[in-house]
Amino acid sequence: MIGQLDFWLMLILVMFAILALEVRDLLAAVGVLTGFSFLMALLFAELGAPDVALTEAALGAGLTGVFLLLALVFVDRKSED
Amino acid sequence: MKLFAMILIGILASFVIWGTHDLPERGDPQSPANLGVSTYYIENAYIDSETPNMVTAVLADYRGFDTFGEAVVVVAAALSSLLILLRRRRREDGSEGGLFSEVDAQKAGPDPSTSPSGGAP
Amino acid sequence: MTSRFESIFLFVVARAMVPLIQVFAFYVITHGHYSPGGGFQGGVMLAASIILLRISLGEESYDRFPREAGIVIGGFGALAFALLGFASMAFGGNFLEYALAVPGMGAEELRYWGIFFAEVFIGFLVWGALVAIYDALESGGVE
Amino acid sequence: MSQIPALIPTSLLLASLLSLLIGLKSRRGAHWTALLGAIAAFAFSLMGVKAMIDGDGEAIRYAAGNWIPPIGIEFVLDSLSAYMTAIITFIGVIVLIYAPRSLALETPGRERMVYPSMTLVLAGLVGMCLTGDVFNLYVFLEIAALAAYALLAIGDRGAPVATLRYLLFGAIGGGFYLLGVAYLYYATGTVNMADLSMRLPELMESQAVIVAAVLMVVGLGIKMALFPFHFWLPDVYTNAPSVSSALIAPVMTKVSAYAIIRLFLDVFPPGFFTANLPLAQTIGWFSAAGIIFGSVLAIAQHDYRRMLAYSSVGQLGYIGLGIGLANPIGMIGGLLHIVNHALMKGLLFMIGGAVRLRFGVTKIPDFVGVGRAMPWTMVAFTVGVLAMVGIPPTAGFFSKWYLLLGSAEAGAWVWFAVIIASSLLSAIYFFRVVEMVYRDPESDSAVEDREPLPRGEAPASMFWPITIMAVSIMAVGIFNVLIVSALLERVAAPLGG
Amino acid sequence: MTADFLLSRYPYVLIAVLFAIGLYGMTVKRNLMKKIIGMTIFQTSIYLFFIQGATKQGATIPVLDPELGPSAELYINPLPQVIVLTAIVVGVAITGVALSLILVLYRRYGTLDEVELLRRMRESA
Amino acid sequence: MDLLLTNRALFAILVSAFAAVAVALTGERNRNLRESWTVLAALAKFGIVASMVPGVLAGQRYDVNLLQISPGIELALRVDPAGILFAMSASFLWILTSFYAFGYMRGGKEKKQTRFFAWLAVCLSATIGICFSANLLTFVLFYEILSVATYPLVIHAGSEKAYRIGRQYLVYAITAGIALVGGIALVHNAAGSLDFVAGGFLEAEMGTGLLWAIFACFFIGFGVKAGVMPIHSWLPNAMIAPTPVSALLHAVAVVKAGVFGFVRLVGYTFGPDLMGVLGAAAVLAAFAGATILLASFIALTKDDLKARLAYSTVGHLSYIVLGVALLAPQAMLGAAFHMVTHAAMKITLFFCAGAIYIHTGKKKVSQLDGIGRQMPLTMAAFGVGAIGLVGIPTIGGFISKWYLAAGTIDAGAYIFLGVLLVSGILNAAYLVPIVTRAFFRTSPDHTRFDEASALMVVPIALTMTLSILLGLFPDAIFNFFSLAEAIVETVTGTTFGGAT
Repeated sequence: MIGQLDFWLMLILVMFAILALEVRDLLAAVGVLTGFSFLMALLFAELGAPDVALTEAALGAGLTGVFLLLALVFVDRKSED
Repeated sequence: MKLFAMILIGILASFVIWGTHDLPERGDPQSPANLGVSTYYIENAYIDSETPNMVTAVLADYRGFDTFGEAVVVVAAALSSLLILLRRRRREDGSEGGLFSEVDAQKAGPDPSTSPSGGAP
Repeated sequence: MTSRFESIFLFVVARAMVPLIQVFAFYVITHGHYSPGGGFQGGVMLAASIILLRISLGEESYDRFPREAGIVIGGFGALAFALLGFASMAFGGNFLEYALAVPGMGAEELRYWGIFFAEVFIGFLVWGALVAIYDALESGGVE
Repeated sequence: MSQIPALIPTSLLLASLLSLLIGLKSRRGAHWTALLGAIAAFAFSLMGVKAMIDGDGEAIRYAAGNWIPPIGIEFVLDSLSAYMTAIITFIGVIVLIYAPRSLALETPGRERMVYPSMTLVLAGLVGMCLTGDVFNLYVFLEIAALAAYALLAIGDRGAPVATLRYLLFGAIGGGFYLLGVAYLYYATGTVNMADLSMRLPELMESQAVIVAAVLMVVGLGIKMALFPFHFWLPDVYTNAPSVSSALIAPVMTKVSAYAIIRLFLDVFPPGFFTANLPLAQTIGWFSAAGIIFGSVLAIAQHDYRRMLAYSSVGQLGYIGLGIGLANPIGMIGGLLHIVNHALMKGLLFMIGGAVRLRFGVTKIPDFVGVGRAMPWTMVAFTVGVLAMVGIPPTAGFFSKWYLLLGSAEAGAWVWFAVIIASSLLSAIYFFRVVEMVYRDPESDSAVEDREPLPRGEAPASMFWPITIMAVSIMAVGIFNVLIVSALLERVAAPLGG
Repeated sequence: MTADFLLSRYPYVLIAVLFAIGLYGMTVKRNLMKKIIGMTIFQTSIYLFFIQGATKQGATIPVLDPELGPSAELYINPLPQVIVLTAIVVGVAITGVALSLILVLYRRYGTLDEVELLRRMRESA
Repeated sequence: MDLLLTNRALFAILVSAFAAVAVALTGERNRNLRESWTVLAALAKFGIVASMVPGVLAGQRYDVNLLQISPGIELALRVDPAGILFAMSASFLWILTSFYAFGYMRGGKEKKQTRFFAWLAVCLSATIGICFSANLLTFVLFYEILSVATYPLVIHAGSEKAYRIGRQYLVYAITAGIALVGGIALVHNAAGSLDFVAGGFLEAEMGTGLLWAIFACFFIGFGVKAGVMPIHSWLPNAMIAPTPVSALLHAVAVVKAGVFGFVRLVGYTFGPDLMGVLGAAAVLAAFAGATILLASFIALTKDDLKARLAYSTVGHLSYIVLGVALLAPQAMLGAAFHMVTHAAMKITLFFCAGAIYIHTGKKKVSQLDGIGRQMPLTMAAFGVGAIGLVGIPTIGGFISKWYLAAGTIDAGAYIFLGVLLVSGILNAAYLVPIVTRAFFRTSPDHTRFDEASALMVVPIALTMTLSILLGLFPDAIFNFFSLAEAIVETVTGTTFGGAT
């Protein structure tokens, strides 16, 4: 049962990862990446690692997202590939 | 080139999957990782340091040096960012401004070198 | 200079949120012994509160939390952690051997407090360092 | 006495944190704090070396927090790590003495944040050498790497681009290493090196262990700039400030090589890298290719620093060959080349910085007449070049000599030929510079219209470090047997079995 | 055989796929921001490898429950979690430095295309 | 005092290294002081070397072990007959060259004289080091120092052409050096030892392939310096250096170091027996024979005087190599003695060429018509040197050639006897016309009697005298002949019945 949950979560994670890399608009890509990190945090929590989940949510999803957005203020939002 | 890189990555991924063949079954309580030093942590964390959260006990005590190194990594990252992005302005009287003096000066006006007060905050 | 992300809504919400976040962050840091969380997570929350302050208040936030403060807090946090490690060395123990940090106390108790202080220092240094990174990025660099 | 293994990295870490805080107020204070920390670490390293010699190579094991490994993290000071820390801290002290004047020219307004970064690089590298825990090694690897990125990025116009590439490939390398640690951990249940070496012999056939070994070696190989993972390196050194190159080029890549050697000798069971999985031979072949590739490309360069960078690609190959030969004498050659190359490259980058400070030139054709303007510095330069080419009695000759003996013993005739050919190639590209340096500026058509270079050496704070390095090159060459018999023979002994 | 293997090991396969996607983003993509996004995915896949290997049948999170007592088979292995905690922080630190570099080089060259940047850098050198 | 006496070999090397430092530090400020350092060092060096000759002849060996430079291998010096023979000729001729060089450099108003004299002294140190090396690693150490130290002398002129030739020289020298290092590594791998042993220390059991590989490495290593064709071409080009350099280094020190290497190779590493069994000796002899003939023919075509002498040097070096390679005791004796006599005669010729150039600015053979009337002493010396090289009796060259020829007969290699005879005729063909042209043709330029400065003429006269004395009384001058005999005796075990 639980095994099925992480199978679907992982599958969605893979899709998010592909999406984050293939979206041409970097702002959207950062958004997708933040979503990816939140899902990852969820997966960590589900796998019995609440500490890691908390950290991933705060650092991976929260701060990395903020830093990436901040960088996007200064650089071109469009990506060629 | 692109194709070559992708083939290489594919080979690498298959190699990584191949390597999991000899890893213990998922969730196996008898796996080496679950029998090794981890049992000590689980059984003694509370006894040694009155800390129920084993992750905290391992993080800050048993493997405290890792954590110290990690702390230094964070400081190093902050230092690196500052070093890469910032420069200290030299004022005309020879003294130096604060870390962000150049940033302030840039935001203050297009040509800060003409303003006599320089980058004073 | 005004904030890059200025909006009334953000302004109001942020001002209300910041103290709450900070209180919760301190809870997370100090309660790391008993529940998930600890210095890193709490430190990140503290940093997040300051970043929220920066976003909502703009220029005004530099009066409350100067830009140099980030690296200073981060540096002192790490320094305090290092000194905690050296403290036990001064009493003949090994580096980070909390059980010897203060003579005359029980080993378990000392380790408890050692972990506590380590978490607090980590919290401070993560807070300061992440704010420093934010501020550096926010400046956009100089040429 | 027994605190030495912890004192070496922690004194550097403490110095860098203090230097960071003091640097907010005083530039000079930052410099002195960093320098004092490096000197202290160097003194501790020397004490470590002495302890190794007195104790007949008996390793000093130090449990951080007094948690007996594998519960806690362990520091191991043995002959190899004592040797490496002594080299790293020596280079650190020299470069820190050298730094202020060059930094003032090349990175104005940033000096005070450079010193803590330099100390952090040293601390990370020293930590990598001393730790007895494969994950702790990763943490130190990243400390050193993060500080190094900043140091390299503050150079010329193109430096951030080059450094970002370095960062990305460094992250790949680090990630590979970390994944390797994960495989190793799940196959054995421990991350302590001594513990691993006890458990791994039963798992020699395990696919997980094979993948772990390959991932770790490839990851470290990227960090080491082992051919063909070297592509990030030339751009980085070309654009970096002289001080950063002088600190990072000599030691950073070598420590990754050291980590490979450590895995090879102490973690994985004997014969695993050679018989079960021909990793050592693979490293050797790639190194041989790298030696030729780096040397040939170095000939084509016009920029002094870029030439040194390609030369580094080639010279690192010698260390790789030492690993690939997998016999004691060859390994001694590889290990001896670590100190040789550290001294030579450090010296040459420092001289590049001194010339740039005095005359602002970095292109080789502009070096005409420098020999007359800075005669003593150029004597040191010549010593460095002779060592690079491998002319006795400089240090460079002897590492090649041991490698030749090793490849003769192993019957590796291709590598034998590669070592011989590379000496010739390095002679070609280095003597070209020597010739430029000593040409008459008057009779040279290329620089006729240039103002004659003003005579005078670099400032004393740069001149004396350069001199010390040049003298060390000679001393290491003449007294290499002392190093070999006191430290390196013991390190390489397990390969003799 | 292969099918069984894949069925029982599907988390590893999916982690390897994530790993490959991250690597693909870091090496094949030309935009530097994309590379950094790729780097994050790459690192996260490694964390996931650690965490999912640490699962234990019939065990709970590694916080001591006073009613259960410190029995090894009841709690999940805390060591990989500590390692991942450390690694996450390191990863964010790397990302921060990388973004600093991106800001500086964008200021200088006005583009994030790697090929273009390399060309211009080598021209000016 | 005892320390000083036992370590004489070391001091013989160091004295000129110190002189180099002293010269460099004195610099242009005080030329006479600078020059006196050179002279003092040259005399001291000669004195030290000469003081060891009686002991060596009496069978004594002066060993100096300094320190280990590789596990089990010491930086060791050992004075034996072969070494001291070479050291004697080099250090004696350095004295004369020094004086000559003062005259030459000052007369020609050359630039960078300090650099010149300093590096000359370093070269001499390295040469003596080569002479006294007790093992191959020490040998190669000094050999490489010599290669590098010669480079500044080759590019002394500072012209584009000089740099080009300097580059060529370096490529050859470094190739030779590294090939040598490779060969030594192979030797160490095969034999586990590198110490020179009279009669050789390699064994046939080590495998033919390996021994041939070692031989090939050594052949390149020594052949480059010894100017064996086809790897000789740096040598004639390097004549762009000032004449004292050509004289001392390219007739005495550098090229003889290569030849001396062959002596060490055949006599002290492989051993004559193994060379013969292996067949390497025949190969070496073939190369040497071909070089003798080809170099003589090429010399005939050269109009530039120094180039002609250079090709003559290439040919004559191969006489020595041939003598060693024939493995017959008589031939080896001739070869060893030819090292001395050729040095004396060739240095005379180079001195004369230099004197002519400095004094009249003439470099080409075709310009020398009638110069014998202007510079009779110089040209007389030239004549002596020339007929000596041809092999006319009463001059040193005759004796060495005589033994060489006897050796070819002993070895049954009659083809090489032919080579020697033909090359003798060719020697005459390219050297004697210069003399006849100088004395018997007339030219309006050269009528006045006008010698070069005494600083140049006196050394010329002395080397000429030495050449003649070596022919008349081979053993009277510093026991050169006895030393040569001692070499052959230690290497082959043959004994000669006293001096001739």
